[in-house]
Amino acid sequence: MSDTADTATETTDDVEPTDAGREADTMPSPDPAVDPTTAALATDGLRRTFGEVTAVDRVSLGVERGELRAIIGPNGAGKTTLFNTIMGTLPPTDGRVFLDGQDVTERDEHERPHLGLARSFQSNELFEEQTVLENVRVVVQTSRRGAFSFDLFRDHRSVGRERALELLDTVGLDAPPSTLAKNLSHGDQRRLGIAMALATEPEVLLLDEPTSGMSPGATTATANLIEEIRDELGLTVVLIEHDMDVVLSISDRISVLNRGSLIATGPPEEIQANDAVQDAYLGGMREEL
Amino acid sequence: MNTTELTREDLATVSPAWWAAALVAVVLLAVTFAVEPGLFIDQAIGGLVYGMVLVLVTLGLSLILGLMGIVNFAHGAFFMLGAYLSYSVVVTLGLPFWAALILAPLAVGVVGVVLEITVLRYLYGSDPIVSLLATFGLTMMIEEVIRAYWGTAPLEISRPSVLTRGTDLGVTTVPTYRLFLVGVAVLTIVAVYLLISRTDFGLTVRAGVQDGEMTEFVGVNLPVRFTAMFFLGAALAGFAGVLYSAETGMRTTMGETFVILAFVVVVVGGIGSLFGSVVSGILIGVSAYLTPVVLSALAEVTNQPWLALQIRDLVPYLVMILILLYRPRGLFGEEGFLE
Amino acid sequence: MSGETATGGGSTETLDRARSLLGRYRVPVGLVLVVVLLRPVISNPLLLGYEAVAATILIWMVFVAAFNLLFGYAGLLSFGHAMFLGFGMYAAAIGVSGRAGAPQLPFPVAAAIGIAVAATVGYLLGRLTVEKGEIYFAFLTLAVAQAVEFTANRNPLNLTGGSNGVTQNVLPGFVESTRGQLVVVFGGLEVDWYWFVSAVFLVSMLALWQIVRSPFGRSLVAIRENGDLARAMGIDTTRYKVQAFTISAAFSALAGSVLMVDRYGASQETLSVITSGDTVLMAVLGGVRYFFGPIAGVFVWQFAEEFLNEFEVLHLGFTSVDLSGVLTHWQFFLGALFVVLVVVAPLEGIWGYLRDWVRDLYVRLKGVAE
Amino acid sequence: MSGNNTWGTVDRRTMLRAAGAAGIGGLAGCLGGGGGEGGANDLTVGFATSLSGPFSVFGQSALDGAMLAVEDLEEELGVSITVEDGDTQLDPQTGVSQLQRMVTEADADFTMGAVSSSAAQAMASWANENEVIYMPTGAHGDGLTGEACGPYSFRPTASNSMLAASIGAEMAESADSWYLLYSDYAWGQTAQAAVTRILEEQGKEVVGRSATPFPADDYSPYLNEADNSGAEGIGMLIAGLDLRKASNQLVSQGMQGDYTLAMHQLEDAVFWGLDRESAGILDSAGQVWGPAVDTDASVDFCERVAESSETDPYVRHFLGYLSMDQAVRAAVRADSTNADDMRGALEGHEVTSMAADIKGGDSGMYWREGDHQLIQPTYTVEAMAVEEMSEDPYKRWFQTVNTYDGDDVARPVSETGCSM
Repeated sequence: MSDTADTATETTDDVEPTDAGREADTMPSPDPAVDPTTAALATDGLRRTFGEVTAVDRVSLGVERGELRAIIGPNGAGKTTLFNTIMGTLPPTDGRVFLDGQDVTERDEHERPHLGLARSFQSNELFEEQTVLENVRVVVQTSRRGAFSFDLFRDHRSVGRERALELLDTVGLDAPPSTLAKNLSHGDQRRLGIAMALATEPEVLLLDEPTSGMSPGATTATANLIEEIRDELGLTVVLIEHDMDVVLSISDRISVLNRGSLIATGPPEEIQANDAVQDAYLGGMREEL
Repeated sequence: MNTTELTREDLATVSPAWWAAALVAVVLLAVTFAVEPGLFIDQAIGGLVYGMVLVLVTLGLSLILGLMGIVNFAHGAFFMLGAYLSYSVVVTLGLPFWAALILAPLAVGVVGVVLEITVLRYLYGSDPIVSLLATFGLTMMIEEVIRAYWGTAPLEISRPSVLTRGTDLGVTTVPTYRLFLVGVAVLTIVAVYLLISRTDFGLTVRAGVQDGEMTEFVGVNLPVRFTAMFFLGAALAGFAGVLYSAETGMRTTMGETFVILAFVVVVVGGIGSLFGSVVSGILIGVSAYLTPVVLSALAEVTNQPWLALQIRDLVPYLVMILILLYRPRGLFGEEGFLE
Repeated sequence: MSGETATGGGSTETLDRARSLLGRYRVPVGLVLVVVLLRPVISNPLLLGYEAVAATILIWMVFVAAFNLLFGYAGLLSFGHAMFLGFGMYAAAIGVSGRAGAPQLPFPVAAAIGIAVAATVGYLLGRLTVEKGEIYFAFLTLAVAQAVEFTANRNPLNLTGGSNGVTQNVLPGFVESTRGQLVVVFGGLEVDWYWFVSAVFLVSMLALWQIVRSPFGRSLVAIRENGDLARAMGIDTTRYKVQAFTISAAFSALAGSVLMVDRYGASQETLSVITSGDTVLMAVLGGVRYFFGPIAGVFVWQFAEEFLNEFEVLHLGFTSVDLSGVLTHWQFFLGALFVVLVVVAPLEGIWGYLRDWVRDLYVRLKGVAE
Repeated sequence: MSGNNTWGTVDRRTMLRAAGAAGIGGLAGCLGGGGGEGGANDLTVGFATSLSGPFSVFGQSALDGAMLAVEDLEEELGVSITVEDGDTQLDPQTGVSQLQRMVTEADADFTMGAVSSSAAQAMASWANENEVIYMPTGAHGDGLTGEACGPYSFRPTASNSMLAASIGAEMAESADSWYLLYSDYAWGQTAQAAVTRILEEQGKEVVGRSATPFPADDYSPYLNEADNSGAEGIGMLIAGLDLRKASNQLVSQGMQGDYTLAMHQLEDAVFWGLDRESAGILDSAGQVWGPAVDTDASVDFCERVAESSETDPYVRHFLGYLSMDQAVRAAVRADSTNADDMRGALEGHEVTSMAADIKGGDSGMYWREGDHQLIQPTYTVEAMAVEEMSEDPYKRWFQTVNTYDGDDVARPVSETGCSM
């Protein structure tokens, strides 16, 4: 219930009211290199509060076209909330989201996939009682007809079947397409989620912990899949990931989130050496202990 | 159930639109009072009393829904069963009304326990719609049992003679029996409130609904508590049925009439809030009595006779529609509950 | 054959062509069978022996199927669907009778007005309510339906006739009724009322089936299964739900307008919460996840009502048992069946069990044959 | 609850076989203009009324009365009468379904029944459309012999306006200003209109009125309105057992001493649930018939009812008797069950049978041609002194005050709004 929007009790504890003021504040300039008007995906001062709690705190992020960006951070750092805010699942309290230079902050959640922004979920969000094929096909159909039209006069089986099978093949899901989604293995459910995200024909793909709960072998396969997606389909990928081996091996750059704030962005080796990052992780550990 | 916040609802969060609405209401009431002072007072007091009766009828429903998340459509059937059982106790067994007031609710409570063990136990944690459907089916069964056993013709019992006449409150006369109901309602509300907030019974049930495994792990026997809770809810419904039907008689449609009204009260008050149910019951009672008066006063003042609509029975639904559209969780409901 | 079920995925992979064709059009074939078989079955002296009720049952099937488009497919439980049936009924009755100075209209025009009104109300109400949470949606629709019933009872502009309903001069010109027998007259052609209703039934049910099997229908199912995911995948859940509500309301009103002729007028009781409740019961009883669920539910319900209520003596050859006392209370047994169905599997219903049973039987027979 | 009735029960199977035949013959029947052809020795009567729900007492009593008429008629006329009963509940549409079923399935020759005016109006409308004779046994709403009249519906009860006219003089005498509480459906609405008209004709004022939902549990807001209206009298035009509830609440609010209370249509049974003192709460009341009528035939009828019916005799028993008596005799007179033939036998007919003797009054009864209203005497009654009320063999709590000629209280046909 905590992640429900609550505009009624919205607090106005923002002591730095202007963008100009923010530039000068003590926050590390998070991701300075990228211009929101040219980045594939950018956020500008994105903030999201739940009552008194600030889950995402003035995050400005820029992801370049074709980049594979990892977002890491301790538990509760606000990574998933950041995704939710970017996707429009949660309206931001403040700040803007840019997709391909276009301000999409006011766009509804369901419109964003049609603009080229797609995601997979941290938990296995699937149409569980449907077959694997149907899970993907319904997204293919949605994507094809666009955000504002209906398709009433055709048999749904005649639309998008080949494309759906192709996507299942792309993600390497071997289970028969007639399997019910709920009966898939955990790893296959993850793959199905990615296939569905791909079915929206995205330009920017947000993956929320794509390897969680996977065996080491499956994790490697998924990491390879993500690289493939980036390389062969030319997508921009942003992923939240806990497995540092995966993060270090595939990402171009890493952004670190701590208590809702972006504290560092840079190539893997730079982030590894970053003091603030070490503080964040170890500090978090200390608190937990 | 946020009974602990009974007096802590933060009025500061009420938006200006609500203050504006309240202002309009006050002005309308003032106009009405100016036009028809006698009727206004009669209806205001009558509505208050009726509102408390509604609260009494709603209490058990509010409790089960708020604590256990079960949308108990059978509340109306329990209510009706209590009424009919009181008929049997008074007319068939020849016992006094006061005996019916104890025996009938206990019997309804037992029926509730049986249904909890055989049916509802399997529904905890499932979609509220499922509990709504299942209790809808149970309602059908109980109603048919009532029709089969007691017949479909209206029945009635006589009340204790001390309660049959009116009590003069100075400004108006109110049926003594209704004042008695108000007293009983207040006592019942206080008792339930104490049970929920001052004993760990209520707390553990609530905790059990949210995390059954953990609660059982710390040594609470949940199934027994859930059953006890359901006993309480059903018995409260039966109790209300006995009290209500002593004035109005028993009809085979009283359950369905009242369960809908009771849901309106709960939803308006906010699911999960006992306090909300009390406020909303009174609000609905008073507005049902006053709205026609206000409209007729308005018609008189503005000289627009068509305004004098007789919409008393519609008022609870209008209140509910307005509340749900502008504040879906109800007046004092928890945010996100069943939304 | 996923178009027929709301759950089935839709992967007829390598079946031979004839079977896949039959599979694909199983629903139309089934609907025709319903129409052809219903009346003879109902009229059989061993069963109901009362054929007029067959047409009524068909109309109810359309109504409950329309309701189920919303509940079974889009996942929205409307507890006030009787109002949409009522809009169709009242508009047709008022239009045809031309009461209270209303213009006298041909039946199709009056029915179209009813359908338009229902669709409009469905659309507006949908805009306000579909995102309110399912329990709240149920109670909001119920409250609005209560308001509609109340309004009809107030007899606004003398149009609805209050508690009398509209019962005079309500037969359209092309329908003749003599001593309880309804006949539809087109030019010189006389057609039994049942066949007219059958035509309406087939057209409406095929339209509903097409909606359900279309990409639109599958989007509804996706929304029902996981609204958050559907939205994240680009489906405008609000719009789809509102659209489903509108369509459902329109088909309900269509059923209502035909029911008006079948039942000789519009009555206030039709608008009551009891009608809405029965609708829910019938749909769930039949199985909300299946296209044929409502059809099965209506049949079982109406059959039980007509048959068990009237049933008096069971002749077993060697002895006769007087069951009238028990079977009058058919609602008890139906209620019990309903509770069991809901507790065991709330969405399967009779049709779901029937399917599984037939499938098991088929598999077993196949096993024996091999 | 057809199981309760031991007379009309037919083995389901035999009924069903007849229905199969009707299904085939049905279309052919259209040509004949309806009704069984030929003589009227073997009659099937469809009696559809409230046998379950809040009005079931009324429906069952009417059916009981009708069965007494069947006994008498079979003996006197040598005909054989099968009564096919059906439960309309309170629902017009169920009523129509029952009529349709009786005519198509059970081959009923003509029909009667209904307690509520709403159901009766729908059923009458169906009967007129389908050329079936129908008598609304228990409905008093004016519409049935007004705008909703029709060629084949004949109303044996007194209309609301007849009853209102009967009580009107006494109401006008006892108070100058009135508040009317009326049940908000056909019966109550037409009663309200009729009482208002009569009072205003007498130069009295109706200072306010409240439409109360029917049925309702809570009459107190409406009683508050009446209490604040400044009226001297309250007209309680409340249907069925709700009148009892409203009266109880009126007493609870301490209002009974302050007002003259009147009711245009009193049914003894409604008051039997009250204690005897409270039964006298109404100061004047109109009545179609009741045990208060003390002709020999009436007393005799009451005794027969007391023996055979679960309910003590009151107006519904008589209305059931009257309907059956009149419909069957019309068929026998016409020697046909064809709707047009029966209509011919009824229109203008002066009632001379036992029913007229039971009814009492001196002015006689006849079927008025213009609106198919049975013009008949009406009564005003008052509660007896408590010590005079008798219980055995049946309850007799009221006595007649005045008797009115039917022609004096009925509106002229031209004012009814009926056109056939």
